[in-house]
Amino acid sequence: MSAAIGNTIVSLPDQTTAQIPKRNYINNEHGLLSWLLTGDHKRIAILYLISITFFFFIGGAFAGLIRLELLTPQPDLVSSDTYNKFFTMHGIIMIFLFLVPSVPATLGNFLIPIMLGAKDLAFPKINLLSWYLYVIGGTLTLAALVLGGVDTGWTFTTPLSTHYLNTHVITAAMAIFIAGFASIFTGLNFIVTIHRMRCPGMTWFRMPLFVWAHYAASLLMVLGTPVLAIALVLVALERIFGIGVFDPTKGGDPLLFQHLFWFYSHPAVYIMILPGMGVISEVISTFSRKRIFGYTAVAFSSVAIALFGFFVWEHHMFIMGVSNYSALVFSLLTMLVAVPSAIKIFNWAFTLQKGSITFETPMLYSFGFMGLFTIGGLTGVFLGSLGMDIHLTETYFIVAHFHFVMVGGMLMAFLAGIHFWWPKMTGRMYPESLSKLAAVTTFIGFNLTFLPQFILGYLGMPRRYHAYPPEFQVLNVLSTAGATVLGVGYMLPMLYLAWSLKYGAIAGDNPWQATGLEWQIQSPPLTENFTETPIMDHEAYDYEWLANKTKKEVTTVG
Amino acid sequence: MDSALATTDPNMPETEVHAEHEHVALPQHRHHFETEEQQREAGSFGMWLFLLTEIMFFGGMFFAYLLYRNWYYPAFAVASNQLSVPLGTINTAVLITSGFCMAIGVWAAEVRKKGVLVAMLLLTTVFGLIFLGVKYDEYHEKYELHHIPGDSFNTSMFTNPAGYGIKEEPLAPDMAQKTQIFFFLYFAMTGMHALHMIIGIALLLWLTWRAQRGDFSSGYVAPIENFGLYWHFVDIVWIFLFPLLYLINRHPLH
Amino acid sequence: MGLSPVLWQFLVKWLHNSSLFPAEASGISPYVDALYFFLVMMTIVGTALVAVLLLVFSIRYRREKNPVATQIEGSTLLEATWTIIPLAIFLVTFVWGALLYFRIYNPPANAMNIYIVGKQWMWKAEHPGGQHEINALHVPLGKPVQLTMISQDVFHSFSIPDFRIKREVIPGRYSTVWFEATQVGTYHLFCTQYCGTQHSGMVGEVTVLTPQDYKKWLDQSTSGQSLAQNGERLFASMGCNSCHSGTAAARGPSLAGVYGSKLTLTDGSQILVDDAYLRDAILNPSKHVTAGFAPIMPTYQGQLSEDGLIDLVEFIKNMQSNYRVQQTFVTSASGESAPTTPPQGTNETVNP
Amino acid sequence: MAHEAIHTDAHDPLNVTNPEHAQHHIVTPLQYGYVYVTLLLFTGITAAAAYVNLGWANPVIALAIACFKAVIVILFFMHAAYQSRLIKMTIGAGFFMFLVLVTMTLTDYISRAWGLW
Repeated sequence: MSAAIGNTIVSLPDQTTAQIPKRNYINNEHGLLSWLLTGDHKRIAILYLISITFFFFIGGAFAGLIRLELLTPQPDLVSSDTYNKFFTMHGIIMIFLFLVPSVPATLGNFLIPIMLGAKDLAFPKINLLSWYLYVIGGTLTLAALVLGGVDTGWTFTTPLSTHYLNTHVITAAMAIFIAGFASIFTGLNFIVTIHRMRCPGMTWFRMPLFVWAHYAASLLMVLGTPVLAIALVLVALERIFGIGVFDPTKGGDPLLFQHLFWFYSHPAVYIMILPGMGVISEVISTFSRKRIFGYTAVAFSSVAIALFGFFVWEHHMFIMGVSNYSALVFSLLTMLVAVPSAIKIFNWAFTLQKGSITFETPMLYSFGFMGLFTIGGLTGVFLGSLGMDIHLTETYFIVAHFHFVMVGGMLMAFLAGIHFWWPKMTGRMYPESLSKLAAVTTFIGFNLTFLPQFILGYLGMPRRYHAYPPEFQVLNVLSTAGATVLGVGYMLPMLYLAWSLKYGAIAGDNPWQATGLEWQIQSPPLTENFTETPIMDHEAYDYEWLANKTKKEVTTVG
Repeated sequence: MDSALATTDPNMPETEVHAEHEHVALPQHRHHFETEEQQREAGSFGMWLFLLTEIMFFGGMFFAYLLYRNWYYPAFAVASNQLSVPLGTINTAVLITSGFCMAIGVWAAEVRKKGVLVAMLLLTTVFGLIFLGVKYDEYHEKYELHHIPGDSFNTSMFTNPAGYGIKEEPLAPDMAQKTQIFFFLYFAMTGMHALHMIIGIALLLWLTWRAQRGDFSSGYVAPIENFGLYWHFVDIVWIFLFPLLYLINRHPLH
Repeated sequence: MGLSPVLWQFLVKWLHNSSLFPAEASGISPYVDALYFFLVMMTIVGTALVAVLLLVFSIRYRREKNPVATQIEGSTLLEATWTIIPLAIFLVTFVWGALLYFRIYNPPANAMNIYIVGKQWMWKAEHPGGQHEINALHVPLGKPVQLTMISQDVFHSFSIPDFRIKREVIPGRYSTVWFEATQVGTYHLFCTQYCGTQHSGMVGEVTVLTPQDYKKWLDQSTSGQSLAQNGERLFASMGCNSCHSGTAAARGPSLAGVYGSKLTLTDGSQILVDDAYLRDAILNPSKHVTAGFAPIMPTYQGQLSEDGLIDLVEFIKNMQSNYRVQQTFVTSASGESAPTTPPQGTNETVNP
Repeated sequence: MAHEAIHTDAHDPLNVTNPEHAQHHIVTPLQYGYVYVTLLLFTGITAAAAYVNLGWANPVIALAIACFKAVIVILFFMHAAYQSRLIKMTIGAGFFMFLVLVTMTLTDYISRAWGLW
């Protein structure tokens, strides 16, 4: 191990002698069935990783088609029916089948038990069930797609979805219902695990912030998702029986659906972003060799976001005819929920102060996250502000805003996390310069795609439009060009990560010299993670402890 | 690797007990828990969290009920009066009895009385089935009266109660239409409740089979306890549904 | 706004001419744009701050420069700073936004009213004088215009970006929005709430005319019958006049002058009679039984289109006396048309 | 191996569980019997009370009785009375979130009729 001061902390074992550990979770058992019936959280994480990547590329393909159609103002590539099906599928797949399970079901599943010093999640069988539910949900979504598509938009607005469309709404609603239970079970598993499976010495305030973030997100999954489930059940029943709890001509209130839908779907935004924030905490700390600035504030801000996240859903309905008085209440609460995010951003930034910073790929993605999430978060304030919301909502401004948060934020964090833990998950490194190139490409492509959309939004271009006035074309062309770059940025990791599985350098236990428990075990880990139950005798992100430990090893070895 | 197949539990994929965990006494102990106490607490905590999601699941419908009851109170009152209070009360008692049997069953498992446990599980099932039978009867009556929401829904009983021999104030036609919302909520809520009971009964039969095989006679009672929580939760939902749906306005106003 | 008016004008013009900014064509636009620029500044400053922090720390504390990190627990003072300052800014935004919201959604009392009906997939505008337009709206310059909007099927959303207004058009309930056009020209009208297949085809043009041109346009495009006149015919043909005849023996309450008054219902509650109330009273009469009357009115749900309802509402709104109701009743029996003006000495102003 | 350092040979298995874990409490059939009779009794009362005209108090009484019944089911049939604080907080959180759903949504429905100001 080279101790020379360079511009990297990556320390790989001597490649001539190093090898992947003989026994690990990947080769513990062989055969497809051993994967499909596994209870091992790490194998389930891999199953999830494969399936969400699959759906990400399907969702991404739809995004590409949408951008291609919008290259010209005329509705020339596809018919408007098809276009509507495109953005509906893009939304449903990206939200319910990619973003919601992305970090929690892959990285969270893989890492939470290890970070807590546990052998597995509390309910391995339910964990596996959760993946099967996800697969069933995904299959139903694909079925809805193959049978002819859905054109409700991912929001299922009533009475459009209940009485005015004859596409496969029920199939899609069932898919989301079932995928929702996958998410509930993941969240439930995490909460129980975090409460009950911590190793000796692992107090709440010694847990990595990644775990805190997942704890907060899990609370949202468990409490929010069932409300979406019942809203979708009512939509399905209303379609089947033709009755009208959401139909004004029969005495129902269409806004009731909006309330129930957004009661989940707003917190869902935090389900998507919180785990990403957890990833950023780990990465920033590791590559600046410093404990997170104000650990407690960052930990509690996760919980605060989760809590406040439940009180703001009506800001999706400000112009929909809700009471002005309650709009005031919800607008005020929306402003409050923005504060914990600001705390996080500045705490991360100050973590760098007096650090010893290196710029490996995960760190580049994290910097990207911080910049883009700041823009995404602050443009959210525009939409939380009542008067501004009137002009901006339902335009491309809101499209740009939530893509900054979801794609600029969550997807960047997801990629940061994948690159960060890839050596742990597979035991191998990816090509560093290529991955840096991908990170930069993604960042540039992202900004080119979505910055013009803010301007389009203020100009008034409505979302979900198949054709648009010709004066908006220049900005749309820029956006489509950006999407192409972005597409390349996402393809690259696919290729080199796959390549690295066979040809990547052997990573060793702790290539980043990180402090988490997961880095103290072999890569890839054993099936039961630890040979013996670890005892946590130091704070999270304690780099002095790590230095002492390394020194001790060096002296005992030679 | 030393591994012994744990014989009893089809519930878990992990059936290995590793050599380094020799302090593990019971075969049903999962390898990844340190102690049985931890396993038991995790199990019951998990079950409670699941019930939390169930509260929110029914919560959405309860809110819809609250809203429309306030908007269309006359329709709700009259429609509610078409439900049978005797049947509803009997059914409540039946369900409480079923819950009581379940509770005794949990006790029997805890004190390791296999015979009592099996008997109680069977009684719980029987009372659950009686409840569903009565519910079916009530549904059937509504079907015959065309009170199932949908195209065949008929409001004439509410606009012209005298013609049906019912002592009610006639509703204006627009308000009478709103009885459909009541019946929709009635069927959605009791239907969702019945669905939970059907799932519960399926689980009960499986647990009964395992109980008589002796799975729960050696101090391992977590499945029985956790199922008990589920079954009692279903009871609680009904405890609220009964007054809300059956007893909106049973007293003569005039 | 902090900027001098000249600079402001220059900025807005320049941005608009480079197709980066919508026209400021309504009275409310400058207010919306002011908040927008404030928020844009906030975003730029906030993002720049984060970017500068990242950049400066990355350069100063990179590994080559600073091989050993100094561990810092945190700083309550600093954390309090970046809790309180954003909070203060967000609260300012909240108050500012709330004030703007009520300005946009509270029409002034003197606003002229135009009805909008949204349906899959077109906008129908109905002027009180009976002028109908599809996917177009003509409005006069410099006069507050209130839109009373309703959807016949699903949610739509009525948006004129250059006026900075937008409001959801809801099935089953009137919603309103208002504006005052300040610039002659044609502007885009969009449906911004996804409403099915031809959502992107549900667009139109708003034409702002000078008051003189507007009057000319009104005269040219009249269909001969005002909304109230249509409503009157409907009132007679639906048989409304048989109960709401305004006579002492009538089974329904007199409707003359009822608009804008406070009604007492059978349950003792008081309610203000506005457009929304009138519409709902026609469709769900049993919810709104006036004190002293029996709940015998049938529902007209499914029998009247939204256009018909608008006609009726407009008729009742403008109904100052029961004279014409009674005349219609008489003349419709005799098959003649009612005289338009009451003869001298009749009870023209009986209502309170 | 690298990870040896954080392990110690002696570990106390009790240490890993919830420090406040309660001794498992067994409720006796007699207690269940009392609860059962109470539940039946209150079912009767709630049905009977519905036939007496008490005005606004009718739904309040019906709900109060339902809540009481639910509480004793939770406390005794579901053993919540003998559970750890965590479980009690979980139950509380469930009802709290339900109330959030109801009250926050009601802010819209109640004030909608107030109109513009």
